[in-house]
Amino acid sequence: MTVDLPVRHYELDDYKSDEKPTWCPGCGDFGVLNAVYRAMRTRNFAPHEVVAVSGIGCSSRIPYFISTYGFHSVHGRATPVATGVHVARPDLKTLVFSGDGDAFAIGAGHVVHAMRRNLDLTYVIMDNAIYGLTKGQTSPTSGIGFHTATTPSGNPEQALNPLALAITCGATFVARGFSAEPAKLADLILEGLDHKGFSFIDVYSPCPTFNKVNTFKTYKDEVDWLPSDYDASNAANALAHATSEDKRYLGVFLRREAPTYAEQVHKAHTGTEADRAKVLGGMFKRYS
Amino acid sequence: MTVDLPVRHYELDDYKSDEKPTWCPGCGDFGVLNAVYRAMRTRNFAPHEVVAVSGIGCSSRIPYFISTYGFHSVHGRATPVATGVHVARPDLKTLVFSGDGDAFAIGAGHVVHAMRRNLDLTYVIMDNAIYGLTKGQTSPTSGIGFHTATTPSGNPEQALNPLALAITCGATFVARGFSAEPAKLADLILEGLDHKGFSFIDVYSPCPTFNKVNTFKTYKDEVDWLPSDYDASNAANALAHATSEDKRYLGVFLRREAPTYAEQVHKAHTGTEADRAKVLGGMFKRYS
Amino acid sequence: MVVADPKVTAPGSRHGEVPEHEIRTALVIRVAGEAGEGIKKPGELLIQAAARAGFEVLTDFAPPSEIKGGVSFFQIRLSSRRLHTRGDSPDVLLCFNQEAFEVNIQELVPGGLLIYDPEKVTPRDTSSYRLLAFPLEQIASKELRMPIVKNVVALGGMAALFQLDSAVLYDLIRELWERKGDAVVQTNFKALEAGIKYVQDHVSSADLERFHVLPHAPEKNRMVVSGNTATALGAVAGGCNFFAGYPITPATDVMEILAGALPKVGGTLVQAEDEIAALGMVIGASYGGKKAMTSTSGPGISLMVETLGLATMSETACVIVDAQRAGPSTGMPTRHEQGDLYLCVHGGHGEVPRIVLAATSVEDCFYLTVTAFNLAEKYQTPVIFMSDTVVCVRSESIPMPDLASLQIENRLTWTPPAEGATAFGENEGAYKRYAMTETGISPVAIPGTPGGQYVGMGLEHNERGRHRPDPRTHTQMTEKRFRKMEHAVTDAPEPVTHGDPDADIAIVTWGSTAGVAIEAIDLLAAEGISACLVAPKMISPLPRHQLVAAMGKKHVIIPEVNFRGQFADMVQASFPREVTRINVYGGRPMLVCHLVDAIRDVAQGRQGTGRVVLNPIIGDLDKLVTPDDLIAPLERH
Amino acid sequence: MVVADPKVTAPGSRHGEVPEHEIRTALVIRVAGEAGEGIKKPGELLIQAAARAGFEVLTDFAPPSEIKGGVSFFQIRLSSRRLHTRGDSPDVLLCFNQEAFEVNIQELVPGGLLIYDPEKVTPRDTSSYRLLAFPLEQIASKELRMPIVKNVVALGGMAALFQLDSAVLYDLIRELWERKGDAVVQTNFKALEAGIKYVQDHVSSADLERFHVLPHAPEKNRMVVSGNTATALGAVAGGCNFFAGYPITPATDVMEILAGALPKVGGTLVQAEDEIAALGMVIGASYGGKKAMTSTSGPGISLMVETLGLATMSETACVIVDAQRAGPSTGMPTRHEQGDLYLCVHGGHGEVPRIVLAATSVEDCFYLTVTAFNLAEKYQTPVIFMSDTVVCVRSESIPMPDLASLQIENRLTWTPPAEGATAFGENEGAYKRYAMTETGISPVAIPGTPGGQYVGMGLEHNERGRHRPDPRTHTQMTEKRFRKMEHAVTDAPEPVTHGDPDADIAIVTWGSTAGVAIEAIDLLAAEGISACLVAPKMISPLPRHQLVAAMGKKHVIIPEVNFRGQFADMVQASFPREVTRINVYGGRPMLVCHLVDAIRDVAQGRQGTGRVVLNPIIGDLDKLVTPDDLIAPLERH
Ligand SMILES: Cc1ncc(C[n+]2csc(CCOP(=O)(O)OP(=O)(O)O)c2C)c(N)n1
Ligand SMILES: Cc1ncc(C[n+]2csc(CCOP(=O)(O)OP(=O)(O)O)c2C)c(N)n1
Ligand code: SF4
Ligand code: SF4
Ligand SMILES: [Mg+2]
Ligand SMILES: [Mg+2]
Repeated sequence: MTVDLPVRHYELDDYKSDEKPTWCPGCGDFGVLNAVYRAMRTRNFAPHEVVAVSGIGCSSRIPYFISTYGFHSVHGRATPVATGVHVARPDLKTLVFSGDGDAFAIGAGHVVHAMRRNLDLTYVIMDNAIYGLTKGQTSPTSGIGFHTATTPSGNPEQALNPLALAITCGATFVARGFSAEPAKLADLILEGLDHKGFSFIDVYSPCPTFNKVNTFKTYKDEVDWLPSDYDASNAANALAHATSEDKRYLGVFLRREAPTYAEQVHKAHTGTEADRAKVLGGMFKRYS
Repeated sequence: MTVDLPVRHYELDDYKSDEKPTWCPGCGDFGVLNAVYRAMRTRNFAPHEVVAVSGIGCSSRIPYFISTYGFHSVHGRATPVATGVHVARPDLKTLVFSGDGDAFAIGAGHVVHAMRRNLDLTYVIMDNAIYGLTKGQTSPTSGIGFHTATTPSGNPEQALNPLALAITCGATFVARGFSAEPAKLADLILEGLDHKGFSFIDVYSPCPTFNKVNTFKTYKDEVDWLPSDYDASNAANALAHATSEDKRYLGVFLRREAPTYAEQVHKAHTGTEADRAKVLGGMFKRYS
Repeated sequence: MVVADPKVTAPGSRHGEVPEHEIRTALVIRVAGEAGEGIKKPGELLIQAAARAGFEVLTDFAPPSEIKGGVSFFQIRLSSRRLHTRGDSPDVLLCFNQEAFEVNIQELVPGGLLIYDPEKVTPRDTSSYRLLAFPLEQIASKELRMPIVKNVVALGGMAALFQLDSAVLYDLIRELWERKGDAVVQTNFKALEAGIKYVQDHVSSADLERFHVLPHAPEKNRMVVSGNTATALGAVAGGCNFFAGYPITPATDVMEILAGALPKVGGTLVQAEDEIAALGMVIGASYGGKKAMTSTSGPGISLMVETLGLATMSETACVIVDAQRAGPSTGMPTRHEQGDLYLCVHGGHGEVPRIVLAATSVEDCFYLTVTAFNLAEKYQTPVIFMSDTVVCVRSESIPMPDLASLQIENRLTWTPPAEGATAFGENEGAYKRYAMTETGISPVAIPGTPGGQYVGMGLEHNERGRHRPDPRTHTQMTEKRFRKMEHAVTDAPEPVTHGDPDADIAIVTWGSTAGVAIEAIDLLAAEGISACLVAPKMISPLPRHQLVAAMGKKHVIIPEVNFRGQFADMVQASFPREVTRINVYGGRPMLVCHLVDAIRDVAQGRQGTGRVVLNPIIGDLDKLVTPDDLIAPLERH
Repeated sequence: MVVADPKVTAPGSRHGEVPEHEIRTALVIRVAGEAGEGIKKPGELLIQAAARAGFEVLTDFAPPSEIKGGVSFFQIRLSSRRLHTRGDSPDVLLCFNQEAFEVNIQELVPGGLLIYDPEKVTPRDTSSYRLLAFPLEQIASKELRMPIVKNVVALGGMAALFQLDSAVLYDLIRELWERKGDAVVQTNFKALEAGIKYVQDHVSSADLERFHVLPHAPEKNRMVVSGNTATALGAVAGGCNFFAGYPITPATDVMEILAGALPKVGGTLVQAEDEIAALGMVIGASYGGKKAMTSTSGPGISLMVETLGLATMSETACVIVDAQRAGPSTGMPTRHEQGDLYLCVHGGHGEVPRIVLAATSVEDCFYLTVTAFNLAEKYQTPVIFMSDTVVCVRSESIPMPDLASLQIENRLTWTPPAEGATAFGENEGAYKRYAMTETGISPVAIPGTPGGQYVGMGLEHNERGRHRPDPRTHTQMTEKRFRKMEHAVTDAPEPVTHGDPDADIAIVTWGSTAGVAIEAIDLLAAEGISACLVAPKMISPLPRHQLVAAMGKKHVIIPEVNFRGQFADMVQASFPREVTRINVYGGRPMLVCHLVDAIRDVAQGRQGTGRVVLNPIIGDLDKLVTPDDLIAPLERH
């Protein structure tokens, strides 16, 4: 299927589709999109060798704006679909995108398993602590006490900590970015793409339309990049920084090595397509 | 609904239903059942004021063998059903039971949220690291490399660590027991029932029929109770012990306090059933 | 110049004659602009004012993205008579910008009035409609120096046009903006005045006379609500005290309204992590003795299918609202379709009966939600209440329900025998949760009741609730579950009927298409063609008795907004005879004028049995939208 | 004493005459014992041996818990002719214990042979059957000192009884136990010998003659497989190279067999965390260019409904196996029912077409799975392949498929234009993933193909795969998706037909009930009553052309193992005429003798149109099981 091509140099524009992003003006997702373009350009990925998979949400529209292959699936199922794409086609780069609702509400069960499997996926969560597409309800990353139409007396649930979940469930690369810093975010995504194994990148990507609590401004006051001497090889350390109550750290919290899922299942292959008739014949015999 | 009754003393037999457990001889689940009987007797719970909710699996049959109210739901949905029972009827004690597949495969998404909500539930997972009811497939708690018919070249996924997940997701009481020690297990369940908030109790409950790797014998060699000076108030400490590679610790890993879900939503009630006509009248007016 | 009179010709006017003016009893106004232009709020003020003034009102709101450049519109139909649709085509069209003009002008009734902002819109082909330039931008920005009040200026103009008593509007403006301080209220008053004045100054009194609609006498006990609001109110009235749900368009409002309302009656709303959890929680709460409910749209129903089976099998009372949108899959979240019928009636592995109700109007949304709770409680079974985008999004003026006359049903509960109260331990085991009864209904013990301990379950079970997969048990329990349905069908709410019961032509339909059929029948009656309508409100079990007469007619026509004719399939499975199916599936409601044409064809022998596919819109489909050229803006849903 | 000859009377013999002995062409043996007694393995040896000896074989296995004390049974039917059901009632019944005797004896054919272990069983009411005491326990424990080989002793006895060449059994025993060492093989040889000897010594040669079944000539290219095994083999033959699934009874075997097979052909199997994930992975893998599949049972299909909609909407080829079990909800995991038809055909919000195939036999499981892949690829759509507990659990001897003659279909792929290969950037946007075509099929670009980049999606979209919710797009794309179905129906596999095409009575059915109808028709033909059968293998879209002739008959009878007559509903929605529905819903297959009775009633005018409910078992339902008194053992499923 893949045709041999002369190496070509791609510009940023080569990663842009002809569909214009339709997010509200000022939406954090623009910053994420730009970071994705940049990361791909830096590695000079061929657009036809990349697949961008997403669920449903404002953020999950992102594949339409990227000139690669893409799959805009159903709500909460970005990781299963991406798992299928990746396990079937480990020769392609598979990126996954979700909103915080898509990833951690309806999709939580799948995300836990995708991480546990250490699939070689780069998962970017565009986290605005709100359900944007459905016009502003409390999400799993909304803080306790958060007011929306569905939680008029304040959210009674404590927020889920995406990084802590990722660290605990086996993601081998865990990072957080901020869409107001697209250059640094591009670096994180790039590192995620380069990493062999499950890369989990939670991105603060504010929704100015519906979330008036977690805004560009409040995040700017609260974030800080991990110190330069930070040791990302230690899970306990990563967890301590991920759950820090005084700072919202940005950067790479954890990097570790582990066998990937695709490596293992492909290693278990004892034959190829060419063996099909032979294998089948053998099975027929066994039942005769 | 609840009738005022003279205080009565219950014997173990009062908690046994007339349906005999149908587990295989030697199944670990017998030990869990006995521990549940004992815990209830110790607190002298009235059987009609307890609800035992479960999913589907060998283990999830447990409500049939207990003389309390019960709900044997569908696979993976024990926690949502229990959430409904508990939020609707906080006056009752709600116990939840799952197998490792029910809780952590199909049910993982719900379990994460039940813990995050800090519902006042006692959740007992009968963990045999296998799907018993479907005759022995790899489960999320089966170790990497584990062989079954669905993983003939060995399980390519790293096992999920239930305790680490619970600690990270906000369970406020986290413990592990072993069905070979039903008296101590009864104590853990009892403490869980007494605890205000989400009590998570993972129980090693071997399946001698299908799991030949994680057996009573292997567990006996590997388990150890947490040291007597262990500090259960510290999440980092709990996590370190839960992820220990040389020991499978038993005991209470974590106890912490946090507002419970039901407390918060019931606090937000500004009226009662008696106000229904008045409230509705007010709403009608607003639209006229 | 002739102004179309919608009393006779609209909504079918595009295809009929345009008669001379007489006293108008209905008027359709459409306000079109950019998505962000905030046309909805002033539109709501207008309808509330109109309703207070004694009009019947019925609205429609089209969110952006179906039409070029993200234009959305808000449409209001006013009348002195009961309305059943939003009206196919507007008599008055107000356009804020050129794109709004381009995509809406074809739908303006011939002879209708175009109002436009001359700074923004240059009308073309002006021969078939009347014109009124209304410099909204200029009045707001230059005269009032408040560009934001443009919509209120427009509101004033509209009010003047159909001679609404402006006092009502002043009241409403005050109610709405009072909290923001008097300065805001005063500015809006000024804007309103300016709008009224402009129209009074620029439209001749003869012309004004043309747009005058005869109101009813102002009535006190009326309210203007959307179908979703009516559903939420119906839930409160029906006794709902537990709700769990997950947001989804177009159902989210139901949840949002109940989030505010339930705590006031001691009830609880849980925002679940997904729809499966939502229904699981509802089942748990109902097991615990509550009247529990969830609301969702197609994708959520699809996810709930397994859990719905558990509700049927465990005989758990609960109410599930399906606010249908266009599918399949994520589909078109803000568009209309009656595409979920199969799923709601038949979705589920195994033989899994449930009750399905469907709303034909906003008023139904209220009363059928109450009925849904009553039937759920009486028959201890899940009840799906189906609305659709048309009824759940539109607002209607409806009489305020009389709470005192509402009948509320509670489930048959088991009470321990006298001696049980003191010695319940011994009674354990005596109670039969799934006792065989003539009706199939068994008394249920609410947790906390001594001696009533039982296990609710999804496995096949005997009377005592123990798993028994033998043939006798499964046969008898299957019959028990279906026996409840045989009884439930006798409790079916009265269907919508209309037209001449002696007619040769019967229209059989369901949901919001019933309203389209009513108006079509009236228009045809004026032509001398008679037809009758029956639209059951209980869809499953199918109330055959309500349909028998219609199904005996010479012609049976089943119009639906879906591709396959899902209701027609159900009806034909039950009544083996030929029918004429009329389908439209463009994500828009069926138009009255199209249904009129189709029925006329049957009446005049040009159309036999089989299937007729309608164009989803007025005018030339290809001219109206050129989807490949334009970018769909994000529809938030 | 008369031995029933199943050639003519069984399976209908309970209701017919029992004629004199002639050369036997079929025999039904049932071995009943405790769940743990390991009767399945020796049973499998017996059927493999019988098949090698040239018999047609067809088996049934009833897991414990439907019957007192957890008795299970294994039933084997042998014949020299093609078999279609397991046989209603056994000619020979071997009971290991008293409970096995109690619950099975009523089903023994009058004049049949009861074999029992005299240490364990005390027969009662012995007048209507013949007796053979067979001291299995004693032979195994006392003579051989190996209680565990009791089953192999029984196996020897059976083999002797119907005079199977014992050499084949020795071979099979060696093949099976070779790996465990020669001692084990020798012990089993001894047990076999002892069993053979006992029967030869204790059954007169005249009697032996009675149980002798005429075999075919031994055929080489035959195999004995269960329906699930056939499905797994069909998947491999159909080109499957990706599978994701979640275990569930009775579908798990399919997954387990493929877990072993796929890596041998470079394919991958993923054990997913649930069914929703499984289908999501399948969609992703198919998007990536693989032939992907999942298998499940009713509860899994229910969960997959939303994701199935995504497959239809994104036009993703995939195969979903539904091994039906009795529902609703968790229901009865090891019991039979044809209850998922509605769900598989209509389950999904919105207008969501898909192809549904259903197996009538084990052979179908193989070939229809291949067809499922072919249709999925050709029409780029999900294909549900339905089996049911009867066909997926039973084993049959079938001719070994000829791989060379299998036709394999691959999806129509898009290839970049020549210049695209070097300048694909410029072509981006030119490729139309959902291009409108006459058939509805659009060429698909496989990721990695330069210039073919597109977004697969569940939102309504235009040809290029961009979300466009306008009426034209939705109308045309809905039609495109259904147009594929119009073409697919012309590729429908040939239906099962049987009987006299000129008969007045047509039986229309689907799934494993087709086999019951074939045997019923043959028995009725012997009575002089003629009927014909048509059982389509494509259920949706419904191949009307295959049904037209049958639907024109005087009587149309639609037998199904479900409550409502789900297929009858589908047929009646398409053919508006009266039919007679015959339903049984006890979790067991329909019996041939019951269907014979019902058809005879129609033929003789005792039964008109409407619905006939059958008793799910032979004998008195109430006597057979007394569910309230007994404890259901855990059925592992
Ligand atoms: C099964 C299902 N349930 C609900 C919805 C409605 N829905 C669409 S997106 C969404 C959540 C959006 O939140 P998030 O994932 O955080 O994305 P955002 O819009 O904030 O980027 C919901 C509830 C749906 N499309 N499908
Ligand atoms: C939706 C659905 N999928 C699959 C199944 C089949 N199933 C029943 S229990 C089970 C897993 C059992 O494992 P676990 O939860 O660990 O319980 P155990 O039997 O080991 O106690 C499975 C896959 C089902 N009943 N429903
Ligand atoms: S609603 Fe929020 S998340 Fe969605 S596009 Fe607008 S700003 Fe972004
Ligand atoms: S299969 Fe395993 S888990 Fe199930 S009852 Fe038997 S021993 Fe217990
Ligand atoms: Mg969000
Ligand atoms: Mg388990």
